[in-house]
Amino acid sequence: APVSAEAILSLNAEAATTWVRNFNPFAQTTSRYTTMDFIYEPLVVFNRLQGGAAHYRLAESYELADDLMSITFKLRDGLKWSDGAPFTADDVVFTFDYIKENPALDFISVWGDLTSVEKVDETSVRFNLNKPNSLIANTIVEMPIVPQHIWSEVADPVTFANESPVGSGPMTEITRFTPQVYEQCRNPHYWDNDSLFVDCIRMPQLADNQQLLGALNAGTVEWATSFVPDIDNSFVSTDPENHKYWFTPSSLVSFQLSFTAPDENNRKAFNDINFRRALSMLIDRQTIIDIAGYGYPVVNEDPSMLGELYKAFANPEVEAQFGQYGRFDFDAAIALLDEAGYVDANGDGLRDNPDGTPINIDINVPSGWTDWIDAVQIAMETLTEAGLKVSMSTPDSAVWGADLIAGNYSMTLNALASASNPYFPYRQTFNPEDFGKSRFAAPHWSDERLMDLLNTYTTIKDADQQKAIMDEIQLIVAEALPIIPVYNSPAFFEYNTKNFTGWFDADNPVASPVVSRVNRTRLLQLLALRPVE
Amino acid sequence: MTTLSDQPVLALQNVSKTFGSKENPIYAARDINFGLYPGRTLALVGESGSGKTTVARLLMREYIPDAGQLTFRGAPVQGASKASLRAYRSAVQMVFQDPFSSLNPTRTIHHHLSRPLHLHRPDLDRKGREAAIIDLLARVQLDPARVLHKFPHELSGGMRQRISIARALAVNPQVIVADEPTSMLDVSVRLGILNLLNDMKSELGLALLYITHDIATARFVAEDIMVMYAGQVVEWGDMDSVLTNPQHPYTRLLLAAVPDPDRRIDAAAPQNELARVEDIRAASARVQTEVQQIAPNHFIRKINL
Amino acid sequence: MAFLLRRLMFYLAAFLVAATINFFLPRMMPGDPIDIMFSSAGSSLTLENLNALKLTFGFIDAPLGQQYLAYLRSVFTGDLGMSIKYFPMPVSELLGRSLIWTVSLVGIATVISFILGTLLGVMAAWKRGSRFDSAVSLLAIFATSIPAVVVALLVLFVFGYELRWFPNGYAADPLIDPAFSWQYIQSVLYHGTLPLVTLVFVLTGGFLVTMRNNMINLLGEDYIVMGRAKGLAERDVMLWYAARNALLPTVSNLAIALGTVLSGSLVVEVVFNYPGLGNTLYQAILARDYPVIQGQLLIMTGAMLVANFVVDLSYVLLDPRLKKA
Amino acid sequence: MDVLKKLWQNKKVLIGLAIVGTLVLMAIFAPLLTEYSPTRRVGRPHQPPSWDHIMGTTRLGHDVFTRFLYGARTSLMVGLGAGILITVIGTFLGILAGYKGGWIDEVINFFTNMVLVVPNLPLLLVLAAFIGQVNPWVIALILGFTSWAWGVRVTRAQTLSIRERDFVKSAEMLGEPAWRIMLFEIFPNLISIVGINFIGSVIFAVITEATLEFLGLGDPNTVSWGIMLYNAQNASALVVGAWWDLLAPCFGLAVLGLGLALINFAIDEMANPRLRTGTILGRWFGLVRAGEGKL
Amino acid sequence: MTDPVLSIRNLTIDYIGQTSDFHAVKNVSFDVGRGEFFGLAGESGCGKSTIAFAVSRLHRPPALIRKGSQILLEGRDVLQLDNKGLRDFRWREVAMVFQSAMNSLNPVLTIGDQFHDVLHAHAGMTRAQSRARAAELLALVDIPAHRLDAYPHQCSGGMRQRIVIAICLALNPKLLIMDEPTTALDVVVQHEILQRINVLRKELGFSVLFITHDLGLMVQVSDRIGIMLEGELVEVGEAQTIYNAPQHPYTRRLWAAMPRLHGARLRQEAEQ
Ligand SMILES: Nc1ncnc2c1ncn2[C@@H]1O[C@H](COP(=O)(O)OP(=O)(O)OP(=O)(O)O)[C@@H](O)[C@H]1O
Ligand SMILES: Nc1ncnc2c1ncn2[C@@H]1O[C@H](COP(=O)(O)OP(=O)(O)OP(=O)(O)O)[C@@H](O)[C@H]1O
Ligand SMILES: [Mg+2]
Ligand SMILES: [Mg+2]
Ligand code: NI
Repeated sequence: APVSAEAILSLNAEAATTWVRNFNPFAQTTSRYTTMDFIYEPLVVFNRLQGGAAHYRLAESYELADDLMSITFKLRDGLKWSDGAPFTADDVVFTFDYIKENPALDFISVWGDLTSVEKVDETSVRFNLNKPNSLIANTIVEMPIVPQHIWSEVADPVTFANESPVGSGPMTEITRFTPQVYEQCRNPHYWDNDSLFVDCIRMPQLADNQQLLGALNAGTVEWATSFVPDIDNSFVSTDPENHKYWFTPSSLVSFQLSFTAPDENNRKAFNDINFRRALSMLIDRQTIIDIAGYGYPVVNEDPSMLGELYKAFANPEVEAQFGQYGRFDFDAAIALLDEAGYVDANGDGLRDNPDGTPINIDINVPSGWTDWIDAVQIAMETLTEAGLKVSMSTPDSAVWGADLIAGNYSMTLNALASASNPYFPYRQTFNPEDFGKSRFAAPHWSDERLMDLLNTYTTIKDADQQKAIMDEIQLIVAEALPIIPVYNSPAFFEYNTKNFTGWFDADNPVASPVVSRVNRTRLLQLLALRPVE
Repeated sequence: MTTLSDQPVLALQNVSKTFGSKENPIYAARDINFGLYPGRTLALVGESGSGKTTVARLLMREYIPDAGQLTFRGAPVQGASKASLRAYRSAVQMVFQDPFSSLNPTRTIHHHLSRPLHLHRPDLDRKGREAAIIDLLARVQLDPARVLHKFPHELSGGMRQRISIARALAVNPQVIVADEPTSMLDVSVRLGILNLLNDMKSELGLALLYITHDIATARFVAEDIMVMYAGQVVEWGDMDSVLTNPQHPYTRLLLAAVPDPDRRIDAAAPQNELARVEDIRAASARVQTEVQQIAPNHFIRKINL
Repeated sequence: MAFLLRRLMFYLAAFLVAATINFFLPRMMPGDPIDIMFSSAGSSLTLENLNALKLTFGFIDAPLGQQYLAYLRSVFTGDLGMSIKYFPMPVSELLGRSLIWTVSLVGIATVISFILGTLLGVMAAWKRGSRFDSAVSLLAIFATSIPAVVVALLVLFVFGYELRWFPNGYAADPLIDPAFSWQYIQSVLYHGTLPLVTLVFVLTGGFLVTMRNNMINLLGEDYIVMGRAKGLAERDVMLWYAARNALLPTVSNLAIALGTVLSGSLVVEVVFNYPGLGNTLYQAILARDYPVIQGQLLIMTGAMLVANFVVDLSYVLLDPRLKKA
Repeated sequence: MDVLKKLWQNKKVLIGLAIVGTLVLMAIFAPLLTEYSPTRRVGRPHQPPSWDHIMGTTRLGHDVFTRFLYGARTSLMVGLGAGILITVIGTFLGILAGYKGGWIDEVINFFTNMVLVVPNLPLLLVLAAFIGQVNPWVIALILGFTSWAWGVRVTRAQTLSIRERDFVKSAEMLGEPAWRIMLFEIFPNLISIVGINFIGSVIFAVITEATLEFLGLGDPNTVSWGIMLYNAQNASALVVGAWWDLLAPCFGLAVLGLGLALINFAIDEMANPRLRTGTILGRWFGLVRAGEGKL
Repeated sequence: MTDPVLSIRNLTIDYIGQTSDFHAVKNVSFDVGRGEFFGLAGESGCGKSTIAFAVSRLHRPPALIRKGSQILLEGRDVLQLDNKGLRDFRWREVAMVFQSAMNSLNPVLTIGDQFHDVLHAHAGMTRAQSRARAAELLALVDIPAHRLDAYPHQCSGGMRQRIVIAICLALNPKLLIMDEPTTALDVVVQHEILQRINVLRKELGFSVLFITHDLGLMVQVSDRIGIMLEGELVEVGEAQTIYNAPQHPYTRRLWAAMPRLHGARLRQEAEQ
């Protein structure tokens, strides 16, 4: 049991009804969410808040070849695994060869971009690419590096639970594990032990947001990423001194129309830019944010869909030319619909296609995603008022996902994860190769010019050239308005300053402190914490 | 037991019925023989569980005999078709013991009387049926206007039993089986029912099987009597002959035990049967095939005590 | 004993039917269960990755009959597969964890409410028509007619949120390691109070009304009048003559009541986030964790069957008339 | 007739009927009782009760009272629909099994006991989840087809005892066809059991529908008390202090349940006079207290 | 009668109803002498059981024994007893046999237990003592002692009724009330039991209040008879007197309606 003198930080990164001892870093959905970063440290951490700046961790540097066809990572000297064994380039090569042999482990499909991985010397590894890619480092560092001397013995890495992990990160020792709580403590061989002031992290099991809120208020969780209703009243007010939060804009939530909708009449309307623009102007984004989102999200009225999150990349032309289509303007929308011929053809009080065929929009939302359901219900109010026939269906999330992948829906609300560069969301959404494979490409809309630009973007090193390409991409998207941005949902971050200081916040925006498992910079936050004596 | 020259309407011939399992059989009826004659009443007496109701049910074809046969007007009634079953049903009717449970508490008297007419008198139209109902009620001495639309619980026990009889009569039966029809009634109304049955018998020429454990009432209504014990008829014949000259020990035992206001219970009379209850019972329960004739119309099963 | 043997046969048959339904249920539903199974992995896995995973898990399309046989075999060997959500935990272990909580929660709640309801019912019937009877039976009607959800939410609201007397989740303080220590037991009791109170509230009324009605029906029986005529103390007649006999139909109803108890406990567990079977089932349903759902239904049915059998056994013990048979 | 008169004299029935009647009227005349629509925002989120919104507003800004009224419609209709279905199936199978006996009885009885043994709610939960996005009617249907067992059991037991009564025998001996005996001779004697079964099933259906919806397995498009509970719970109504959001549907369910339970209790008393108390015992206690007599 | 064991005076019992009361027993007075076999006859529902219950004060609501009624047992008014007094009085002074043998024994207790609870409650006997006493009592009614371990359902109807009688005699009561004790039995057993009661009565000297609707039986066993009609006692007298020379028309009607085993099938008066 932990001694009281130790600095123990309680955090919650996942909701669960019981803890299962699984620290397999390749099992993304089933291993504990504190596996990445805390047990398996990344080579490099890219900081989205600082324009993608690199924080070198296990690697002390990396070098992209001039032809962008390979990248070489240089590891720090004297790195050790938590069992004391040396951490070398062999482990890196082993890991990548390992996931090539076991494709089920390659959860980021990194081998889609690689041709081979080779050891240059004891501390250097070169990754050879199959095409030029200036952003490949972002992908490669997402893959955890595992110790060869352990994993080469593992019979079935897919089902391996890795109950007592040997890792490279700061918190590798599992000192306690019960279905209700587990603790990870300091790695005795951690290379950066001097910067680490937290001795242990403790993860109490919490099943849902309500419980988590209780734990936050009770002080039994000090670092959390969870939706909290009416946070000023329900959390901050219970201890204004120490209870704090900082929400930063994150994934983009947008209304999406299927350009390949099964209903022919709907398809006609959806393929008409005027209809899409009118639809966009009918969405009362602020009300949705205020009511469905408790005011937490950041409105996204950017027709090029970048918004506040990628402010640094924004092209001012977009706002000037197409800005009005991203904003709620009921009258303008009505006018546009009327003008484009979307009027009531058969006297049922509902707008029809210009050719008189009926439009019948069914908005799909996964069942149980209540904030989205609320958002849709609010949107439906204005859409209905404008004379459109809309309804809502709430299929099971799996069915919903499958429908989105297949483009087999009429309208939906969809989310797109944030990234360090807008290149990623654009590519995820508009790459025709992903149609039928990924729900992020749900609209099934693409554009040749756009794809050309995206393809060249990663082959260019020059920043100005990149900016010019990004500017043009934005204009193309904003003009076509293939998706209707609504808001960027916040990355939730609640914390307690009673026992630890050094939290990142609006005044100290070093990096995103969100403790979710997809945020690599949570490692930086952990290292920045200092116990209050 | 063909004591009378003319043919019985309904007869059981060597009928047996056994219940229970192979290892543990209950002989409810054993080699029963008797016939029912128009205008005559046969009383079936015996203690509880002796098999009286089983006999009634055999007659009503609710039970199928394990052995022997049931004859109706001399012809065996067996595996009958639907039509002949219906004919049989309209010829043989039953009056039950408990006047409350034999009438459906949720239906009016009218229903109880019109259903049998519906089923067995297809010749009648609505009017005819109504007339027939009135007629039936008059027959059992009830005022149609007062009872027709009442529910059973609104009538007294005697009235209910009259309804039961009227219902049985509705189908124009030739045989009526009455299973303890008065045992649940008050003393003062019992007689009315018994008289009614007697009248029916003579007026309509019905054959009547009267089942009871009360020998005194049996004597009141029946010409013939059968005494049953453990599924066997142990003594049978002319009522007076049997009662005045009982030969079978069990019959004597039964007669000795019947409450008799003319005899004090402590007047420990020559009731030697009552002193040997267990012996008599055990002996009477044994199967006996041999029959002994006492008088022209008086028989017993032989018994060894 | 023949009675018990017959019941045993019934339970076996019932279990088989339940297991069969359980097998076909997901297969009758639209959609590929395998795809749905991995939907929780959905967004972060690529399609290739998913297919690779499926292969690794050995999801090959076998003929239905073959699948069914394999399923039956695994059911009877207690191998319920592995949870998708809590991979690689075997379903049996996952359920085993929650089973303890449900069994104790449901068990204690049933015992308490049974005793409480029965006693109150006995007393109400004995003093039929008195103020006590009116008050108690009215309360009972009230308690039985309110949905368990409503009771649970209200209890949680009042005692968990407003008064803050009791915790609003968990079966025990997570910081205390499970052990046979007073501290842990105390914590378990403390955490179990609200769910228990809710269940007891919901259940007691039913037992009370049944017992009261059974009792009243018995009070006219000759043997009870004889008990009173014997000059025994009222309480003895009430307990040993009336209640003892009125208990028999109540006990045979207990088996059916257990289904209600289990349903009630599901809701209560969800509301109070109690880590029992009901909550596990609920979470599994939300996550479409097929193996867990299937295993869960089977275990619940099995538990019901066992409980029923226990009830049958105790019935035989309570009713001397059955012993001979 | 007689039955109705007896019912009318029962205080419990009167209160129960008053409660249920009020709710039914409120549901029927919902559009007259409120100016709002149950699915449109009419105010700011989570406003406490006021003159404009006598039960406050929901997180989305819907009027709680309006949703309460329209929700009553759903609850009542599902309760009635499922109740009828459950009762019809249960009564039919119960009479059939009880009267026919033999293998029909064996089969029906086996499945009845079987269904009784499978815990109901978990099964419903799984069914609802598999079917997905179930609207109240589907819920009523599933309820109807999974919850008849209790009805069969009591009906069968009662039929078994009625079958032994002489009036059934006498109908048989008259040659009444079996269906007529079941329908016209036995069924009328089961009215109170059927009534209890029906009301009990309605209570069960109302509760279960609300529970399923509360657990998130309902269709969020519907306006019902269960969905209200679900939404309130999701909006953390308790945590943020919007008690009215949660209490309104709770109140509805509790009151409806109570009303129906009172009616059920009264039918029970009617069917079984021994259970009756009320005025008679009141008078009795009064006389004893007045020294008019003793036991 | 000089020294009655039981004297009932002006007994009035109502069943309280919703609006009006049902007068089940109307101002009934009679005595039962020491060692006497007193028969109370009358048709179903005339109030016989109601009187029997009142004597042991076994009524439950809504029955109400009206004020002014007196039930004197050896001069002591039973209606004035308090709870404790009542408990002591019951069974010690008045024991009771009920109508149905099937139902008057508690089905879940052994015969021995049912002896024991009486003997324990009133005489404070231990199990062993009560067992010995119970065996003695069973011997009186010709039942072997090993039956003490049996449950009621394991005994036949007649046996059960004899067991009940044995239990009744446990405390040597002064009065034994028998409310249609043999209705469910067949005549042979009935005869046997009544004869035994008669013998025991003579041996032990208790009085019997015997209730039945079987008039023949009544006359056969009783010393004196009371005839009831709709809550009223219409005629009381020596059994033979009432049988041979009934005064009240109702009594006469009753006799008239009774078929006979010997002689004329009905008495002459029968031909209405
Ligand atoms: N359906 C049945 N199944 C099994 N045993 C039966 C059945 N019917 C009657 N018996 C048994 O057969 C025997 C004769 O019964 P039955 O009813 O004919 O007697 P009973 O003379 O009519 O008696 P009671 O005077 O009590 O009506 C009894 O031992 C009874 O238990
Ligand atoms: N609990 C009661 N409530 C109302 N009326 C009752 C109650 N008990 C008995 N009665 C009525 O009181 C009258 C006398 O009943 P009691 O039981 O004393 O009759 P009885 O002479 O013993 O009849 P039986 O020969 O049928 O036993 C009956 O008319 C009966 O309907
Ligand atoms: Mg019989
Ligand atoms: Mg009586
Ligand atoms: Ni008799």
